[in-house]
Amino acid sequence: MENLIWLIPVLPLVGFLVLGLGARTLPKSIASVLGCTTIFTGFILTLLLGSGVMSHGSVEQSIGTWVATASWSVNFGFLVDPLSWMMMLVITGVGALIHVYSAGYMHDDERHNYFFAYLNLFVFFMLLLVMGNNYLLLFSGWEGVGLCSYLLIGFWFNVDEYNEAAKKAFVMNRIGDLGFLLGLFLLLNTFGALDYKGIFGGDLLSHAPQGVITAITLLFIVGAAGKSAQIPLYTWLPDAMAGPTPVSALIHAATMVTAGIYLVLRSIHLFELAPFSLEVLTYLGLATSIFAATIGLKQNDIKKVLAYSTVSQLGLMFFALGLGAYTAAFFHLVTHAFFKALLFLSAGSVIHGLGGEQDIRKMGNLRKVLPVTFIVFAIGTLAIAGIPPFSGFFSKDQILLAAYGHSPLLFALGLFASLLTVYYMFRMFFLVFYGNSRTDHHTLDHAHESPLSMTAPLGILAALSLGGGLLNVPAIFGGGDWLQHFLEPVIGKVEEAHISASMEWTLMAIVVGLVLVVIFWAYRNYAVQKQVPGAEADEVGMGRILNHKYYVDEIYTAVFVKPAQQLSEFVGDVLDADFLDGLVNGVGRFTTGVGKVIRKIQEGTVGFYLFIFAFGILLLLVLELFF
Amino acid sequence: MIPIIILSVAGVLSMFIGAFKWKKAALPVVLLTGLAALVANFLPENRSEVPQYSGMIQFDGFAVNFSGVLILVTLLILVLSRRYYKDAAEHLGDIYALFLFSLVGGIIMVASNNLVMFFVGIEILSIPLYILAASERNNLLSNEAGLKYFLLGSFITVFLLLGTVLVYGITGSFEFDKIYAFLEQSGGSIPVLLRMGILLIIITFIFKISAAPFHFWSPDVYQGSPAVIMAFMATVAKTAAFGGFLRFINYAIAPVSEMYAPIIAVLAGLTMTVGNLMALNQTNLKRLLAFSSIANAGYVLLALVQLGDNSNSSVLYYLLVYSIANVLTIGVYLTAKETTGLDNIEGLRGLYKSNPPLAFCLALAMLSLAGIPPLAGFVGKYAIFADAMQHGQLVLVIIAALNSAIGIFYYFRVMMMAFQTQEEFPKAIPHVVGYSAVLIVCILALLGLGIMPNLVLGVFK
Amino acid sequence: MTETIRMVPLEHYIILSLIIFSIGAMGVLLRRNMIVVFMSIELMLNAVNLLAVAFSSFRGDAAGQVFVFFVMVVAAAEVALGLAIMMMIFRNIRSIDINQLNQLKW
Amino acid sequence: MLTSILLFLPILGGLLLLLAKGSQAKWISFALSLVCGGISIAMCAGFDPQLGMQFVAELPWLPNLGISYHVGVDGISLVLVLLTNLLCPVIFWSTFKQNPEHPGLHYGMLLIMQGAMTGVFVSLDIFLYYIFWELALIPAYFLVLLYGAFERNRIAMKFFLYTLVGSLLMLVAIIYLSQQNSPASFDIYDIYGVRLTPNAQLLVLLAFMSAYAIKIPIFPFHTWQPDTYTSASSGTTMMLSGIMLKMGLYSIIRWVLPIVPGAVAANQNWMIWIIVIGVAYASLIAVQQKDLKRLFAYASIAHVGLIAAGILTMTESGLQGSLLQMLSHGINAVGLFYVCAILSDRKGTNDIAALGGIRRLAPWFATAYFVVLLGTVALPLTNGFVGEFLLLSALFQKSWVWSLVAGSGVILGAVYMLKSYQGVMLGKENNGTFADLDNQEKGVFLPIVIAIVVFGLLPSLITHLSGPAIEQLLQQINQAIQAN
Amino acid sequence: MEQIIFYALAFVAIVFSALTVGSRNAMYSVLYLIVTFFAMAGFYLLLSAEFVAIVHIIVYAGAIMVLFLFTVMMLNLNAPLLLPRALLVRILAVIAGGSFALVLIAALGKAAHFTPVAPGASQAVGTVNVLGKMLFNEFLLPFELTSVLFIATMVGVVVLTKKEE
Repeated sequence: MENLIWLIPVLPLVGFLVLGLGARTLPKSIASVLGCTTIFTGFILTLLLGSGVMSHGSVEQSIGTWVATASWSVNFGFLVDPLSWMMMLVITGVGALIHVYSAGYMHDDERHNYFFAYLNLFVFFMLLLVMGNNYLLLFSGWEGVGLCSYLLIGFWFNVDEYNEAAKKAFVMNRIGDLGFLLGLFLLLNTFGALDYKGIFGGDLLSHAPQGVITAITLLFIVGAAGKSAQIPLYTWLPDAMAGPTPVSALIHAATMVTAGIYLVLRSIHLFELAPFSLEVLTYLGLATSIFAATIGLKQNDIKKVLAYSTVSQLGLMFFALGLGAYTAAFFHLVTHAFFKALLFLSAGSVIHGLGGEQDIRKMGNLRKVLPVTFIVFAIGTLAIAGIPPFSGFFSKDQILLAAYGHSPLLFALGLFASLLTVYYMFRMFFLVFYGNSRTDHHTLDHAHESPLSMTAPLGILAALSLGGGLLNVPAIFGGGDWLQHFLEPVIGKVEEAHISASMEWTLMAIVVGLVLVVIFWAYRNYAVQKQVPGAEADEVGMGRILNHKYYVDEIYTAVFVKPAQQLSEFVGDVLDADFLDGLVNGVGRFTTGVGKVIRKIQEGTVGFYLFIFAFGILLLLVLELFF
Repeated sequence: MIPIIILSVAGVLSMFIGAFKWKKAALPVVLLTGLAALVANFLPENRSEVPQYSGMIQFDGFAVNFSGVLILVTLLILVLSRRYYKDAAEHLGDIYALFLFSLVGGIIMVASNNLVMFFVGIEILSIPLYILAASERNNLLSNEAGLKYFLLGSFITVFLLLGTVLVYGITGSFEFDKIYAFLEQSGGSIPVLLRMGILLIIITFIFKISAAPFHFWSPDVYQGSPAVIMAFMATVAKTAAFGGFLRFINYAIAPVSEMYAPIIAVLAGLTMTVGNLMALNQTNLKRLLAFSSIANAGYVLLALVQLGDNSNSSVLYYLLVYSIANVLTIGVYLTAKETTGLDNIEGLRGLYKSNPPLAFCLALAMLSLAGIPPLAGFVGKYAIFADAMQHGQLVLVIIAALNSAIGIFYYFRVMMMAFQTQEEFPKAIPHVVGYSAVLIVCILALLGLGIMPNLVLGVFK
Repeated sequence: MTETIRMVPLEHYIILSLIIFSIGAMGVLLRRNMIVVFMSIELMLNAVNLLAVAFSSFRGDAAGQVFVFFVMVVAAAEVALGLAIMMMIFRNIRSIDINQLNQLKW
Repeated sequence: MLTSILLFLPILGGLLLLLAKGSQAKWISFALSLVCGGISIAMCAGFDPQLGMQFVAELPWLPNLGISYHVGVDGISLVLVLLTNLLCPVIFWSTFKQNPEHPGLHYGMLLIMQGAMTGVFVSLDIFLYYIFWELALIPAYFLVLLYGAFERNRIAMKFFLYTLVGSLLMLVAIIYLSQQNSPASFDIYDIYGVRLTPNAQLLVLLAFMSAYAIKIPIFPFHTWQPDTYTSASSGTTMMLSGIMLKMGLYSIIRWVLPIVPGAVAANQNWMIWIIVIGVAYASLIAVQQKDLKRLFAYASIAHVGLIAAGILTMTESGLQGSLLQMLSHGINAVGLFYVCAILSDRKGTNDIAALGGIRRLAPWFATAYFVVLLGTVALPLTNGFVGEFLLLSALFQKSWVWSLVAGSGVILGAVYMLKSYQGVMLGKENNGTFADLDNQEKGVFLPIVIAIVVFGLLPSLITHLSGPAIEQLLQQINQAIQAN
Repeated sequence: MEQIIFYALAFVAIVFSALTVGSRNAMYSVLYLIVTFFAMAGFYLLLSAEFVAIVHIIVYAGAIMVLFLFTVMMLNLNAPLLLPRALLVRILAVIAGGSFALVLIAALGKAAHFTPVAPGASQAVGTVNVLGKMLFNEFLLPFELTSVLFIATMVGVVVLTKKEE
């Protein structure tokens, strides 16, 4: 089995090639089956790898050299350790489900086959990202998923707005990538290697100066902020909702955006040597979490709400990472993958059912029309809210506990962020499924529950959202912290702040209590009082600011984009064309100009020439005589 | 000496043929005798490493090689002249005779070993040229050219004579050897009058090679003269003048190089710059070539600043290549002029479309003049630059290099005209015997000498 | 004989011929009449001849005087040619002003 | 022997073609270039990276001047020989459709250019090298002059003159170098043996770099380039950007670094500063270009600037990366300009604003364009990545700021490339129809796309050829610096 | 005695050459020039170059000046035909000529030691005998070649001035 590791990423690649090249000839049914099969096979293979991982700690396979220079080299090598194995499971597992779901969701799209091709390609890159045994492969996957994200956001490319969103995503990612890349260079310079074994294997780390390590990790954070949509590079993610909903689920919720978390976890030994970077992570994550959550309060697009929630949850994960609660962060990553995928997909189901409607103000009271969706959506929302025994409860709880271990203030802020999340999630939930139906009749008549290919994955994901918490049941519930032990070979044993069991119970109670209060509050507002958010123009004060997302996009445009454009125009038109080229042309023109002037000396009358000759001779004579 | 005799006789013969109105025979006779002279020139009997005729003349390697170039180029031009004169000229025999006489003058210049001989040579070279320049009697431009050339030429001749007499007066001899010996003896301190004499002689050469500031005659004269005669002036006369100059420096005044070197260096830089700058905006092809010839004179002067082992061969090579490129250009120009009637470079417009080979000829000539490898013009420039560099003339070489860049501008402008493919060039170019042969010879020479420059560069070894 | 020659120092001959030479040069520059210009050139040639003969006599070397013959030959040839050119031009433009012909320029 | 065939086959063939008429010219030239491609592959197969110079031919040419016919390849030049001779058939093939006027002239010139460029890469005598250097320029000039789209007289002249000014200064330096040996010698090993004073080194460096900076072109000497690339026909532009500018980059490696390593080391600071600023500068300009070809032209300036900067770091990864990137840039440039060619064939314009929505109509074309684009923005696993990574890391080794500034060019690269793609291929269909690639066009793109992927996955194909040569070169440089 | 003759002749020569170039009328110029030539012949005699003196009279006064006179008369060139040159030009011309004299003479003055003359040189170099021998021995070749010069000139004059048929 260990020799077939390479098959796991290569299968989707093959899938991509076949689907891509045959996009116009393959029937849709075959294409979707093929697309799902490659991923599902990958999932099976990953599962089969499990025993190896459990018994050996990690399995590795190299299939050849990629880059070799005199001082360092990098292989096409795959490393499956607990961390990447879990990631692979999520990617192939959730990925397979979403593929299946897509078969239904995209069934009527004329470019259905391309969609599957791109999804397969994405999975390939994502697997490359997590499976590579070196940073260069990680970076390759990193860039590759960015590319797929670009392709899929702009999947419907005849809409210019979508194209802009796609471009924005790619470019913002690239900004982060540059930071990452610089970090890699520094890493390479410091350690002379890019493969994990080379860097972490020896005792190189202990010799490296702390300043350098801090610099490396900070640069990595820049990269992670780009990919995982953290402040200040988060603005692309909400826009990325332009893509088809399965894409949002797979890429912009479950997998790609968590690559930043993966990167930090992968480099955790570096981060541990750089407390400042960890601190940065903490506050960055926290800030993002709160910031995004507040925006989420006032969004009316079903996918946008989910997008901000994703940003917020990712912030929470970084928060956890910064606090040293690595397992909690990763745990949350996994559970988040489940319930956020679920949420997106069920949102997709809603959209699908309503023929493309995304505005929650135009929904309402859909629980009868879309019963299955309603249930799974409810599960997802409860999971994200952190109601026991849903998976979100366990993971979020561990994060908050870790925060408390650091300082009560952090705990409070973290709690605040998650309460905001609870509020806007339930706001959305109630607006969609409760209250009065605000859908126009025409749409409502055609509204329908989604086909089985879509609901089945929803069901499975719902089950996972429900039971995902079992992965790491904490001791106080009689669990064994399985995930934590499983990950220990990778992230090491972390000294967690010691909190007494009673304290733990208390905190848990507070959290759950407050969550319930907030849910009730939302229920009162939107299910009972049947409030409906008004038109955007009517918003005032804070509401207006939140609705406009703090005007961040506008600020970016004014501060970065516009000046850059103007600079570009200035440089291109004035500096380049007028000045530099003018200089070159000027030399030419000057020379010909001189030629034009001095040719007049050739005046035409022989008398004048005689004069010149006479004076020329005189001059030479004088020079010869007296000098 | 033999070629001088053959050519003089041939000249007289040609006159008689002309006088008997037997025009058709003139050119073949002239060409055959010219060929004979060329062969004779390289016969061992013609060579002599010691001065002959009481030290008047010396057909050593230098003289033979330069004479060879002179005769060869003259022959090429004579063949071309058939395209120009076809049937028109009433004095065809006389004109050919004048060509030959002038050539004789040139050979005397490059072979002379005595200032008197030298003076006679210069005059034999120049006087036929004055006549040839003015030979289109009814063409005012030709009149003007003749007048200017004559007036300025004789004005300068007077200075040559003054210089000669001053040199004679101080050294007591006209012979190069004795002058050389005198200068060597006197060491650093040369009498002022002698210096002035030498300077005046140098000035004459500066005039004859049309270098600044005594270049003013050449654009006007070249433009006004009939095209083949212009070609002759730009090539044979110039080569002869340079040959004479080189000989004078080599054999007579080499010991006082520190005296003349700075002057030549400054004038070289000045000449190439002036020539190139003034050529930039020219549209008349002959005038443009005149300025180009001024600029080229500047480059060659570079080699004269400090003579080294390779200087003679570099100069010879350069002049040969330059002459051939000029002949080629004029050859193409003759056709263009005949077809379009235009004197300026516009007359070449669209040549490529109707007559690709001619356009390529022009292109090769221009590329060679511009000094683009692998054509011979490049090797010529290289040889001279390398030579100058070896003698530490770095600044001058850089000036020359930048000047070559300016040169490219106008050479390419001419070439560009031929390759304006959207234009149609008028058709119908009647075939003239020998014309294509000359062009082919020129092309082969430009390519061949570019790839195997040692054919010429090695002759002084 | 030598004494006769030496009565006047060579310097004086030189100065004299240089003065005449300069006058000739001045004439070339001063006059627009072609024929006078030619004459000025003849004058300059004569100055050179005088110099040559003076050198020759003072040196007691005949070569200088032989050289004078060659100068005369050339002078004669040039005059003949010059006058021919002048005739030709006069026929064409009815003028012998040297600056009249100035079509060739720039 | 193989080297000489590779040199003279295309040059002689080209000369003959110049005089030929009729349309067989293109087939003849294509066949000849294919043969050359085959030969270059054969050379590659017979090449042992450990052995240094191979396929050497040496004949006395002008012994009295110290000039000989001396050619051969080492790992570094072999890469460029491969690039030239494998790309040329593709380029020739790509122009078939345009049916240029005077095919004999067109293809003859292309062939001569191919031979001359190969000559630049294989010459081991600096005089010979200079001759090929200039020889390559003449056909380029004629191609721009005869087949340019607009203002061709002016543009061709500027192109030629500007590049030549630099070359002439280089010629002066070459003469100077040759005369440091007594008797003068132009042989590479004698030139390498020359020891110069620091001042002389600096002057020689400046003279050489003036030629190369203009040829490559490096900011601020680039202003001839956008016009020339935009006006020239696509085949010409491909030759110019795909191969010709590599002459300059290669020459820095072959002639500048080993001859004046001390001066490079002393002056690399400001030189690299200028270059990396130029990278950002060109990228910035590219962002707002409205003409696709012009945009690619500026992109090219940015890309080659990075290569030049990498070379000047004189580090192993810089040199290795530069070679990889030269190769990739050649491949990608051909692809990009072929995109332009197809667009102007079909739509008669390269104006981005006038195009759009082509992707739906022509998926194959869109795919090919996109793959080339990916290579250009250096996406990992495409050919552009490894080279760019190595180059940036080489810059980083010297100063992180350079890496950052040059890296900002990478970001802008994504911006302008995607912008161009979006403008041309995406969005609303502007008008009418757009035929997808036919087989001939696919035949052009196929090798390009394959190369993009293959070299992305297996850069070692190149690095194992050039690695030992680069190491040896660096050793030589370091010894020279220490000796000073 | 010789000195007096020299200075008198020098005076004549200078004055008449100045008149030659200064006269407005070409006819007068020719006549003044003839006078100058005779003065020149006087110098030759003073320098014991009798043969040169005779040839000089024959060639210059006899042939060349007749040619000039003939041309002047034939073309009937009179004063009004000729425009005087601008004042500036005239001043410049005078300056140029004057500077020539000054510079050349200054050069003479600068010559610290002036010993071109071989003492005790042979006598009577100006005789026909000596000159003839030299001309037909040492200078035979240039002498012969001047024939080419003359033929060329002759042809030239014919080419340029012969009336067209």
